[in-house]
Amino acid sequence: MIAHLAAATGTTSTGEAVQFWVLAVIAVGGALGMLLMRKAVHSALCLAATMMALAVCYMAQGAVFLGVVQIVVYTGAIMMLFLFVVMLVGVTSEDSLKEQLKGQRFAAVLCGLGFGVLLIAGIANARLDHFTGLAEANAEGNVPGLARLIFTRYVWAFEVTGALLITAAIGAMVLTHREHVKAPRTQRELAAQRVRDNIQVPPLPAPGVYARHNAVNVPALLPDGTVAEDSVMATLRERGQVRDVSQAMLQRMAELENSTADWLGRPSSERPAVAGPRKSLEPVPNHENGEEDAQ
Amino acid sequence: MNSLIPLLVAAPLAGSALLLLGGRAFDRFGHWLATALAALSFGFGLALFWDMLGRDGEHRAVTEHLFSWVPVNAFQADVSFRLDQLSMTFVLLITGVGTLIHLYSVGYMAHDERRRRFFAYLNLFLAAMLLLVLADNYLLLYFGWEGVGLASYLLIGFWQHKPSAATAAKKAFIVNRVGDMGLSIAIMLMFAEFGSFAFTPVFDSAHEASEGKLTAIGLMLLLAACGKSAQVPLQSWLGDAMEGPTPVSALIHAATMVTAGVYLITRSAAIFNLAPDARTAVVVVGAVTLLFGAIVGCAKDDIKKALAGSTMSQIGYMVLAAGLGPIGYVFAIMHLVTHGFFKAGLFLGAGSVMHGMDDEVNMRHYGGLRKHMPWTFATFGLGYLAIIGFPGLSGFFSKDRIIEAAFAEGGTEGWILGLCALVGAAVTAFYMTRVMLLTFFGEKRWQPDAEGNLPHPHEAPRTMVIPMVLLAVGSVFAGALFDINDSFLKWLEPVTGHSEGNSPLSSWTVTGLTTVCMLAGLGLAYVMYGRSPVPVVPPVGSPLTRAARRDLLQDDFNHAVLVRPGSALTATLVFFDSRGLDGFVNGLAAVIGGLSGRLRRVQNGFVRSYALSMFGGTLVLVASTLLMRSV
Amino acid sequence: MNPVNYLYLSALLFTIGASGVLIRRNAIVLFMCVELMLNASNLALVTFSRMHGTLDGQIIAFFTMVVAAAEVVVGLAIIVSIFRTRHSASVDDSNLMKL
Amino acid sequence: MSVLLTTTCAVPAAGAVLTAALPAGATEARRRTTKTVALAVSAVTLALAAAVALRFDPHGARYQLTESYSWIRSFGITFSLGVDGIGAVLALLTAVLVPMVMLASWHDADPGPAAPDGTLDPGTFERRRRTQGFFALILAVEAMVIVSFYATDVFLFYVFFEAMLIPMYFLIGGFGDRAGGPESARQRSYAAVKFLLYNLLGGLVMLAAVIGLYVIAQDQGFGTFDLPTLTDAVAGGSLKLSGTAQNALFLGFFFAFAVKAPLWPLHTWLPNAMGEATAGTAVLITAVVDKVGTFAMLRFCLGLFPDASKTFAPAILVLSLIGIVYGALLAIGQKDIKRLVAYASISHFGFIIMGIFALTSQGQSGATLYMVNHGLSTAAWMLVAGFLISRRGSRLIADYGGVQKVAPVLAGTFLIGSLATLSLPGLAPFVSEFLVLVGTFTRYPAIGVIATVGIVLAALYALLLYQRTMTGPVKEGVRSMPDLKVRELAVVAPLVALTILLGVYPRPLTDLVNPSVDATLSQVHRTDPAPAHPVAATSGGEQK
Repeated sequence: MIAHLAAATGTTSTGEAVQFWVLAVIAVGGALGMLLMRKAVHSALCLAATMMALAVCYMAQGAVFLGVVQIVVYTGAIMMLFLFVVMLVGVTSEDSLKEQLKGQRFAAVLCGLGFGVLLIAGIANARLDHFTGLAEANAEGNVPGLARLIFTRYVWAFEVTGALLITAAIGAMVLTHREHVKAPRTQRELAAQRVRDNIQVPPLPAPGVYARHNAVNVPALLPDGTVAEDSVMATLRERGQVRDVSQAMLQRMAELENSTADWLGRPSSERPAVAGPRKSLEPVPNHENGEEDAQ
Repeated sequence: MNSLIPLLVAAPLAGSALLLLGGRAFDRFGHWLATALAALSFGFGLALFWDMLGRDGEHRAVTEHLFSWVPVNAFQADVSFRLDQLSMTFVLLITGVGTLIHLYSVGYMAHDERRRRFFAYLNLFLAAMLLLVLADNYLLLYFGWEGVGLASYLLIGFWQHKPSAATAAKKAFIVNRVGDMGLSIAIMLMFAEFGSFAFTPVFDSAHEASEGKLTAIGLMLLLAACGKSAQVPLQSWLGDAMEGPTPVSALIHAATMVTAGVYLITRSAAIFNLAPDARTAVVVVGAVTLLFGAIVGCAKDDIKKALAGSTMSQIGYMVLAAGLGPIGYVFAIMHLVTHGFFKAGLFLGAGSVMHGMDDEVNMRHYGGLRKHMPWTFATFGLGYLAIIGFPGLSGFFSKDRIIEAAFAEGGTEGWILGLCALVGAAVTAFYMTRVMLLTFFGEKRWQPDAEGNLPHPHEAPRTMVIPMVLLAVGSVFAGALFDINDSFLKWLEPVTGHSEGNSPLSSWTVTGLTTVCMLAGLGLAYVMYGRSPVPVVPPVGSPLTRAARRDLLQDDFNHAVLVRPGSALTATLVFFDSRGLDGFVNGLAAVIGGLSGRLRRVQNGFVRSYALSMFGGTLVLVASTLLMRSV
Repeated sequence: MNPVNYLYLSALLFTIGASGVLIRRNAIVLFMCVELMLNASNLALVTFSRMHGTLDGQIIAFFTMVVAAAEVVVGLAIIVSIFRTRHSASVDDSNLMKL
Repeated sequence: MSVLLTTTCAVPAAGAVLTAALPAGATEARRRTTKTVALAVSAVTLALAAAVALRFDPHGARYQLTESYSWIRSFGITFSLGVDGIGAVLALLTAVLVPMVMLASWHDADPGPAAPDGTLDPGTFERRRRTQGFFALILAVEAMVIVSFYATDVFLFYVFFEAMLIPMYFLIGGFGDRAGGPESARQRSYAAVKFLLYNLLGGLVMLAAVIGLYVIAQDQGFGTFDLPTLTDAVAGGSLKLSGTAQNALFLGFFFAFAVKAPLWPLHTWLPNAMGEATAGTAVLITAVVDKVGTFAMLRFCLGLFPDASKTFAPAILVLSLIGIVYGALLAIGQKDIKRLVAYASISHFGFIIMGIFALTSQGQSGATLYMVNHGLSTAAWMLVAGFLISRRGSRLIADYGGVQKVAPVLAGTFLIGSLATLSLPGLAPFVSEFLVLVGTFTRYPAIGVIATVGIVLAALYALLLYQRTMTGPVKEGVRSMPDLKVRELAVVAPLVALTILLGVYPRPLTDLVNPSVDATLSQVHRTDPAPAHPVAATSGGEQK
């Protein structure tokens, strides 16, 4: 076991030292990566790396059970939960670089530095040269040792944490569950409403029409070459994930039209002008009415 | 017999309470009840007088202790009465004249719808005045002192619907309060000095106190006397007080209350005797007021205000006499009593004239009334002769003695005082003759009222005439009665003490001089008002006349020196309170509010900002913990 | 090598996590930073456990993990429901707490 | 252990709860039930307070009828009550005034239009429990004030001293004078907040001092808040407070009491509060609640900090002197009847505080009597003024004139109130004012003499007010004013009768108060200055 490598004195084996320095670099690097990556997904992956490194550290220090739990539960379950949510919220969503709170970033860095210096100075000042080591405590194995403690001295806390977990699970369900206040409107009713209001009676344009790409996040182009925003599904629009149709492409479309018109000999008045994106329709009635209200 | 003493006060007090609380039930007979109670009190007084005469001079004073009023350790104020010759004199004067004036008021106020209340106030006045003169300590005296002030306030302002009456009442009370301040400071001084303010202990140990302290007490008592007796410089209220019904002017502002100052000084003889400086001040005040009142009396066209000036002047005589010390105390009181008769009579006469002339008070609108109001003319005339000191009438005896005593003061001082008194006698004769001539002689200068009707002067009803006659009898004979065998002197001497001064002039010389002065004044007045017709509209007159018409500018002076700066000060303070003190408080609140507003911006609602402050806080905590560890 | 270095590592990670909480605006990343801080403290606990030769530190670390799990579950649920109504995962958009 | 004191405190407290719980007053009959219950409770309280005063033996122990129940044991805090002459008299005053205030405010808390022009009461919204609330709050104030007068535990006193602010705040802010204009709701809430903040500030300073006192006392083995224990220890020298500590603690206590009393220059909340509140509430403020401040100066400042009291006495006397003259001058300058009364009260409080800190038996007896007499006379004056204001719907002096012609009884009682305010002999305030002046004069002649100016100024403001409102020609708007009703007479008559009775025969009060005052003075180690030439030492004289 690696734990046996840990001497009862103030130093560790060279092997552990080497291992530590490698893991430390990974852990710090992961942490910094999490801090600095603009995309949430990247941050999550960096954090996962850090956690793995830490798991190995645990094991190196004789906390085998914890190391395993760290990998299985933390990295395996909790981080995956994070990733799920990131996906739900939008994988590509990025933090804008512009800081809105005045002086926040500066103050944060200052506080962080100060805090780090303080902690490190504190540790350096403390007399921590003697390490007992876990050889004795782990004599019958790390897991039995932990189990003995958990089910004797800490049994009360253990039960309470169990209750906490259940509460948290129920809480999460309650928070994310949405009760329908009124019966959801059927498609028929929605259509009837649309006709009554006389807004967007025909079906919405499909994405990717007249486009080089037919991906869902690329809006369709109208016959005059302008962008039809409402051809992209509402969720993507909400997230701001509508991909721009580049100006060059619009230019190309116009040229194509023009050459077609030349070939057909149409008058210039019927030719499309190369214009900005068309104004999108005012309300979008058939997409998630409730959300419109919430805003 | 002594148990009658409290009843002297109780009878009118009960009358007052009954009439005030009884309500409408007393409307029909309340005035008779009040008069009866006043007469009852007079009866008690007579009984006590008879009883007193039965004892010899040294044992006439009696004390009647009722109950302990305010006992706080050394401070022992009792409700207890002391009836000696001085109090007795006052008791008889107050109840006697008071009863007559009650009787007069029955007729005078017959048509007033608030007559019941008027009689209640009159009874209240009698009670307070009796309390004043019967008190055996200064605090109880102060009780009566302010009590008469209250009654005077209520009666001057009896016709409250007239703003002038309400103002006059308030003015009288407030000016009196300034005097009362003097009395209360005097009591405090006595308590601090002697540990008591009852008459006997204070007078007994007065000689142990330093002269400075006694002078201070004396001056404070003088201030009190000035307020109550309308002496310079607190004289300004008396003229305005004539706004009250005429019986009130007769009783309170001529015969009794205004003389309380003289009583106070005479009562405190033991203190003044030991404080010559205070006495000098008293004399100066008396002499100045004597001339002041006389001059004012010469210029007034309002009959009551002319008489008020005269009252002021006559009280000036009394104060002068009292200030002379043992030479003059007795004569001050003697003049006080005779003055009580003739001045009350004069006022009642004036009231009768006004009654007949539809409440006209301007003498320039009278004239030739003697045929229309013979009784009034006769009684007023006798009073007139008495006040100018016509030989043989009461004023002659009492005033003569005062002038004599003034000369007897000796030295330059004596000459100055004597001459002042002589000049005063001449001026008195002048203005009284003027009043007499303008009112009863000459041609009719009656003015039509608003509807164009001329007044129909008529004689007053019997209830009014009888008191006038009785008072006239008093004015004629009282002086002689007192003077025969020096009976009044012997009567009062045990209380006030007496010493004969050595006058540089013989008694007959003074009498002669006085008579000459009186005749000169009378003659001058006859030349000015009796021989030529009197203009209805007053001529512009000399600056002195104009000033005298305005009470020698006393109100203007008060206005400029006290009222104007006072209201400015008040306005400034009101501003200071709302902007300064309260402004400071509100400013403090505004500053805190502003700071909070600033601080509120820290709570910007951004989680990260809160996290930053938490983190900063942790930082500080950790740093300070480490620092504390390492130190 | 002195095992104290684990503590230095823990301090460093904790500081990075804390700074992340202050700097990042995405609520999810914010949560990750919190997780990092918790992990850093867990490392310290494990190291202390080794230092003292008892397993209590590990037990605490274990409980910390449980609590962290509970926290993440509820926290993410909150983020999801906020995102549903406000269409944003940025903590700066939820500043309704101010007066 | 007799439970008389606890009962006296508990009855109004229980009454407050009961009154608040009565059914809402939608109808006149229900409201009348509420009012009758509250009045009955206050009458029972009066009987109990009178019983306390009667059972108090002036020649017995300092504190009598004592009760003590443990409350917060770890800090030595007890719920202990006891009564001395001063407390008994003031509690009795409170118990006398509360029924009067209730009767006088009989219709003040009725919901609905009450202004003479029929407009809705501005600023107070229609509430069905208004009447219940008003009367319950009055009873709550009564209970708290009585506990303050009976408390012999410093902490207990502090708690109730502060707690009474809460019902007062609602009384001021919630039930205004109907005479106010549209501005009045804003003014009223301003006044209420000002009252609360001002007094809270004072209370907080006092709390700091209370804690400081406990800490110092505990260090020396007196871990208690029991007043008799502490004062005895201070007087006996076993509890030593250093000069600085004593001065600081004294100022802490005194500040709170001076705000409440109020002493110049901490008075500015009073005119606002009294001006905006109903006449009944104004009486509660000035005649009941403020008395706790002056009472506490006597009992706590002097008893606990005798040396500091002597140190600061001259300065406090100067402040009170300023207060006397300043209050009177401002009263002269007021245009609003109720604010005038408030400033007059500030002047009177100057006299009370002056009497306390003159440290003579006359001064302190006078001050105690002054508290009672000022309570009675100002209550009469203010309540009649309230009746007047409710008839005309205006607080401005200029809106009145010639009232005596149309309402002579009202004018007459108002005059008596005015005369009592200017301390006319024969009315109760005179006795106390003169005692205060004499007591001050014997130790500080100059201050005594200047304070005497106050009696002239008092005459000026009282009579000016009377002249401007009651005399002269009858003003428009006053013409149809009805005279006092039976209910109103029932309020004023006992007050006037008491004022006259105590003016002529104050012995029942002085007998109760004097021994307690002597005990207080002996705690301060002060005796009356001896007269320069005491009468007893003289033998014979020139006067017979």
